[in-house]
Amino acid sequence: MSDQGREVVFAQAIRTALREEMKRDESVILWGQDIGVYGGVYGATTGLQREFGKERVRDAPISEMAIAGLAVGSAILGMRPVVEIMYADFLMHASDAIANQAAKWRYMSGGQFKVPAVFRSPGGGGSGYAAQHSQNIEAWFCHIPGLKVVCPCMPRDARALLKTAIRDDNPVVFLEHKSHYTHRGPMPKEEETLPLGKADVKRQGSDVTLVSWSRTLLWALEAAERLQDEEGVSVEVIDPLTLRPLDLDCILESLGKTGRLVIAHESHAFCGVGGEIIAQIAENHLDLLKAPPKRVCAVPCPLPYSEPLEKAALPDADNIAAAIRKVVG
Amino acid sequence: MSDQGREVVFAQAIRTALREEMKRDESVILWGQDIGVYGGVYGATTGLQREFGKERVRDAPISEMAIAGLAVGSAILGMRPVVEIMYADFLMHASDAIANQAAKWRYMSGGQFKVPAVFRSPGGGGSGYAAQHSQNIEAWFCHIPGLKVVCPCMPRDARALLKTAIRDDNPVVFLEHKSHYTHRGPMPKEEETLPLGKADVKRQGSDVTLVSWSRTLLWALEAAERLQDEEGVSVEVIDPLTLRPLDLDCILESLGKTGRLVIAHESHAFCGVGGEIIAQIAENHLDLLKAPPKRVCAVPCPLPYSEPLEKAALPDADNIAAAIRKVVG
Amino acid sequence: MQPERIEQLLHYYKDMLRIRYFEEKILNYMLPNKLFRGSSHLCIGQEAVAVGAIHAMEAEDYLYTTHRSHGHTLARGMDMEAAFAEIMGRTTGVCHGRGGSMHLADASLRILGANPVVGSNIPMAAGSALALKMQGKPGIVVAFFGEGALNTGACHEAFNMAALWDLPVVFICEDNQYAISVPEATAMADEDLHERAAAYGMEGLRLDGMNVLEVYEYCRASFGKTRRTGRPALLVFDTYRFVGHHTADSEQYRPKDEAIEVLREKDPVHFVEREFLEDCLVDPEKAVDIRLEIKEEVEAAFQRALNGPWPDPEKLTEGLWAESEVTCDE
Amino acid sequence: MQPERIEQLLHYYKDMLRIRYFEEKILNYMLPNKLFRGSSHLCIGQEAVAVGAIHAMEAEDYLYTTHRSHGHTLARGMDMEAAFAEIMGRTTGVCHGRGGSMHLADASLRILGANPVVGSNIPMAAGSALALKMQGKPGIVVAFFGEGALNTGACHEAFNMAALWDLPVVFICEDNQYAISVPEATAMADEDLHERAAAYGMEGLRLDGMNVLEVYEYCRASFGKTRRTGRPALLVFDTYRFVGHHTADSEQYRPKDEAIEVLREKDPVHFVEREFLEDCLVDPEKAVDIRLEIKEEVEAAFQRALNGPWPDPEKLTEGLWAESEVTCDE
Ligand SMILES: Cc1ncc(C[n+]2csc(CCOP(=O)(O)OP(=O)(O)O)c2C)c(N)n1
Ligand SMILES: Cc1ncc(C[n+]2csc(CCOP(=O)(O)OP(=O)(O)O)c2C)c(N)n1
Ligand SMILES: [Mg+2]
Ligand SMILES: [Mg+2]
Repeated sequence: MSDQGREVVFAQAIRTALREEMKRDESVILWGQDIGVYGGVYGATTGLQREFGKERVRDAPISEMAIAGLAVGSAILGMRPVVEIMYADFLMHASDAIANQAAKWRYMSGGQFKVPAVFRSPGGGGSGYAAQHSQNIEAWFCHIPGLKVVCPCMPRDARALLKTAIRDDNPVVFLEHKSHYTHRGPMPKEEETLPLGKADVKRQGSDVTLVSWSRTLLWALEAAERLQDEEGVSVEVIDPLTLRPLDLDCILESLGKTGRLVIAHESHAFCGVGGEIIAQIAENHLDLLKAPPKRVCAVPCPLPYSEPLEKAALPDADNIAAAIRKVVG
Repeated sequence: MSDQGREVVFAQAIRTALREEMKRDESVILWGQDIGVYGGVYGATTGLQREFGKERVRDAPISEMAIAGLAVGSAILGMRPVVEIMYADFLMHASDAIANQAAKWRYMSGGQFKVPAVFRSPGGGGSGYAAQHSQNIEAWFCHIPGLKVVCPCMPRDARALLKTAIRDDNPVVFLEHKSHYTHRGPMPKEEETLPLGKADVKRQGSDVTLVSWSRTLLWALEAAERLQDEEGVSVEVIDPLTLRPLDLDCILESLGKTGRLVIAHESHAFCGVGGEIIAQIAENHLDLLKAPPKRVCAVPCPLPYSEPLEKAALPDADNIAAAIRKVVG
Repeated sequence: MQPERIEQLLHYYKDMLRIRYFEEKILNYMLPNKLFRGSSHLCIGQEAVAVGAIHAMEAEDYLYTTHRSHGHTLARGMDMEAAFAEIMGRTTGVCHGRGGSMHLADASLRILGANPVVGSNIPMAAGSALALKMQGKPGIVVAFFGEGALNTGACHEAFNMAALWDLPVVFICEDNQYAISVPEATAMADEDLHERAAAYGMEGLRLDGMNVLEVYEYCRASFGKTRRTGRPALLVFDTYRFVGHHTADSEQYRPKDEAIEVLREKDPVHFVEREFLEDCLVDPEKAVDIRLEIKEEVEAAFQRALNGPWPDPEKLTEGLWAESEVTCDE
Repeated sequence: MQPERIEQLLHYYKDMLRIRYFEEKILNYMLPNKLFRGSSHLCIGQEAVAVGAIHAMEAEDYLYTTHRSHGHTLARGMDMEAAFAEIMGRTTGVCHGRGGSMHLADASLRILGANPVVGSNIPMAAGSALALKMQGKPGIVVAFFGEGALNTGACHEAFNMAALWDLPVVFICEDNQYAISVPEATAMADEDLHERAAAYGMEGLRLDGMNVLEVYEYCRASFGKTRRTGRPALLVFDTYRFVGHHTADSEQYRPKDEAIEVLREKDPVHFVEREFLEDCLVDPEKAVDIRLEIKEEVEAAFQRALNGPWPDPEKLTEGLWAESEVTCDE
């Protein structure tokens, strides 16, 4: 990537991608609850209805099954819907349309159809929305063949990946983080895209490989800085960006240097993506591991409301640093 | 367990558990599509409506959200609903009620309520029901704290575990296998229960630990026999029975002897329970592994209809034997 | 009857026979000989809805069907060999054996697919109608489903959105009185099924589904209206399935002679035959010839299908991913 | 007005004030001082529905509410300190800080919980009604939700099942005209919301929700009917929220003075005051006293709540599992 560009918040990066793709391609259309005048509860669609009209940017009823189901049907006939499910928890309502229909429609027909639909949704905790408005369920969609799953952290990546996701002819679940829309980062003026399925090394290092994504990547980077500064531990930080297809090669390459692995994510550990990465490595590259790998994930419990409890439930830089210390120790 | 008992089919074991619990406890009630006169599409409720009446055994509309949602609401007021979702694929429709409501209602209220509901559902392939009627999605529910997930294979276990699941004061997802209802096995006459969260060693062995569940356990046992007979490899076969809470100790104990691990399940590998087991072992018991572990799972693809394709997509005794050979080789 | 009308009726008659014989082949030959897997859902008794409705569609229109799809797909013109081959799981099947009986689809005929997840084709049909509308294309989308689907949340949500967004989609509910074993009255709080449309300010009609010409006329009128106004509609056709829910159904849930009686009185195929024969519109011998001809056509397609090769297990994942700059890991 | 009626009105007035002041405390003090997290959904403007409906319930009845729960829970008698403490996340909160504003629940008052997943409390309420029915217990279940919830599949499925199975549940839809920023007409294909009940042969009424006495009477009659017949019903109350959807709402979606105007004309609290004062039923000074008394009561509860201890992070998972012979791994 060339020029770093000006600082924008994450919501602005999403909005930029949507706007650019809508300008580029008439078939890109949006619907979701409160995405019109309101601009989305997190501002990711601000102004788009004004610019593109009420046909292309539609407020939807509280009907997640239909929001997602209509997306599938319109994609089959060549539209590129990008629908927003207001909270990732409610992807459960939409899960038949996404995981049973979108993911399988092409295959079941013997390859006759394409389903270029994008399902955007914010998950995540950290701001007191409690157990039913804070879940990270990327693992559910990663489990289903036929879906691509993207989980960006940096605004620049989010914009570039969302553009690719929209252009992709396969269904993509694009997961954002509700406490992260105001996170700032540079984003170049000129358009750019990133391929799905390629990880990015966010920080070079030689002692440990730390894999992290979505908002937790921030804590991962913080932990890495701190360990470098305070303890001289050199941490390489990898952001997979796309969780499925997963760029294992990038992780393996790093592991070839470090031999040590920590994975940090906010979603639950049990049957999560961190466990999958560890399992793939244990199965096929066990010799690369100089020490047992470690996961840092949410405590297995519905996310509580109260601040001290929520803090205790979620990973942070401290937990991650502690895990790294164990792995290098 | 004492007397082996007479041979019954799996459906009969389920039916026995339901019948015994309904006789024992008036609060046990059933609903689901076609469970009344029809006795369930796989015969697991045959005769129960005749015996217990139309109030306690109800045919339900094609309304999975409400089937599951009513179960949660009735359980909160002290009933013990055991609802049937006709195919596990449609658990997706019910997933808000199960994973967002049942799993969390107690915790979110600070422990005020109990949700003793059981969600029964048959998943699995092998009989040509194709991509939307064959999925195994135990991993989804295992991922959610607050749920217990049971996946039995042997009729005797199924009966004993379903009885415990019904008596459990927490929500339980009880997954059966559609191609397995006619599988025969011994079941004692006298009532018996098994605790949730305890695995069972189905076959003793000393060279490899093979973990498997649901119908795939049959292929695992077949592979184990064959390897013993033909190649003198001694395989210990473990059935976790409950996937969450997972009885890792049982697996570790076996691994302490064998140092080698193969996990076989019909569900997809990516973010599946097999990966979780490997990850837990890699994190905390890496030293036990004398060789890289291996998973044998469905090929990552929606399940095709055609027989040769479906066979190629699913694990069988050959795949499992091959994986074991690699691990001991 | 005018000659064109007789021609039309003959044409529908042939289509209905084709469906009937196709399914009788499944029931009487393929089932005992284990030539298909899973289950196959026959529409014997419901052919008039399929044929009448499908013929009221234009070439530019699209359709979605359900687990009970043979009538709709064959009436729309699906190649019988490809349909048989799909049900047998052959690579010559219309979905190359990936889908089977529950997933027949044919893009070239604008059959967007059979969806056996009850209710899930309803929002998809609304979405496809939205695509047509936004693309400024002519044409409507027709979604078929059973009365049981009216109880799904997906149906309700999609009805509201289709009516709200003025989508050119017609919902055709084939009320065959049962959802597997569950009679309508056991599953629906109210028996006036077409009234469910009223909740969304949508036109809802309840119609006889046993007379193919009437079905055609009703649909022609309704589709035309949707074409003109862009508004959705719900048509509930009263019909009946004479055979089990699927090929493994023991049917102990309905009186033993209920089906036989309805069959005697209302079989939509015999209905056409009576019109022909009683009114002497068609020479009885010609009618026999037609039946023979269609039977042979079905048999020939079946035999060709039987010769279709099995899919290559090496190509298991073929058709999963649409090409994009990056495809998946596996 | 009869003395009992005046007493009754006074009682409701106090409850409405309690809710109003409770929420004003959230809006005007807790919000700027960051004393709660996430979002809090106020029912300012909707108090008449909450108070009228809740008072029409018997002690034996149960209720479910939504993200907008303060009115229902306080009117039912939830301890204000415990409610405040919950919203502040203290261990003295009614859910020990696990739930927060969106999850108020109090088993002792038969408040089975607030469910902020729109529509999901509707099947749960039907399920609880089924439990009562099967246990032969008296009592009904009342489920509150907004008009936006009528568009959920869960609502539709549960309405059908409640009507089909004759469940003693009353569905109270508070139509405040918006679902967050989305006006009713943008989300509902038909504006006669109560008509949705007709699709299930269920009684559906549309009623004014701004006059607390009327709300009480309507609910009293409807609950009584459900109690007698065991049949469900849908009551749609026209109301309005004077403040944002939640405490972070910029409200740019509605005309700037719409709320002010409705407020001036229809504020349910002022409405009661006018009845009192204009008809000289209550001495104006006494009215002032009442307001002061309630304000102090709210303030005192708030102060006590502020002193509540924070939950112990060590006890994070407490309350997750109900004791059974085996609990979970973690
Ligand atoms: C969501 C869902 N739930 C349950 C089923 C199982 N199932 C298959 S067909 C059927 C009955 C469908 O009845 P109806 O809609 O009336 O169609 P018909 O079979 O009568 O044509 C059911 C319950 C399913 N396929 N999808
Ligand atoms: C299933 C679901 N979808 C979306 C949301 C986000 N959301 C929270 S409140 C709300 C609007 C609810 O409107 P309404 O039902 O009218 O109740 P009101 O807020 O007006 O009281 C929405 C869309 C949600 N909580 N649940
Ligand atoms: Mg039917
Ligand atoms: Mg509202």
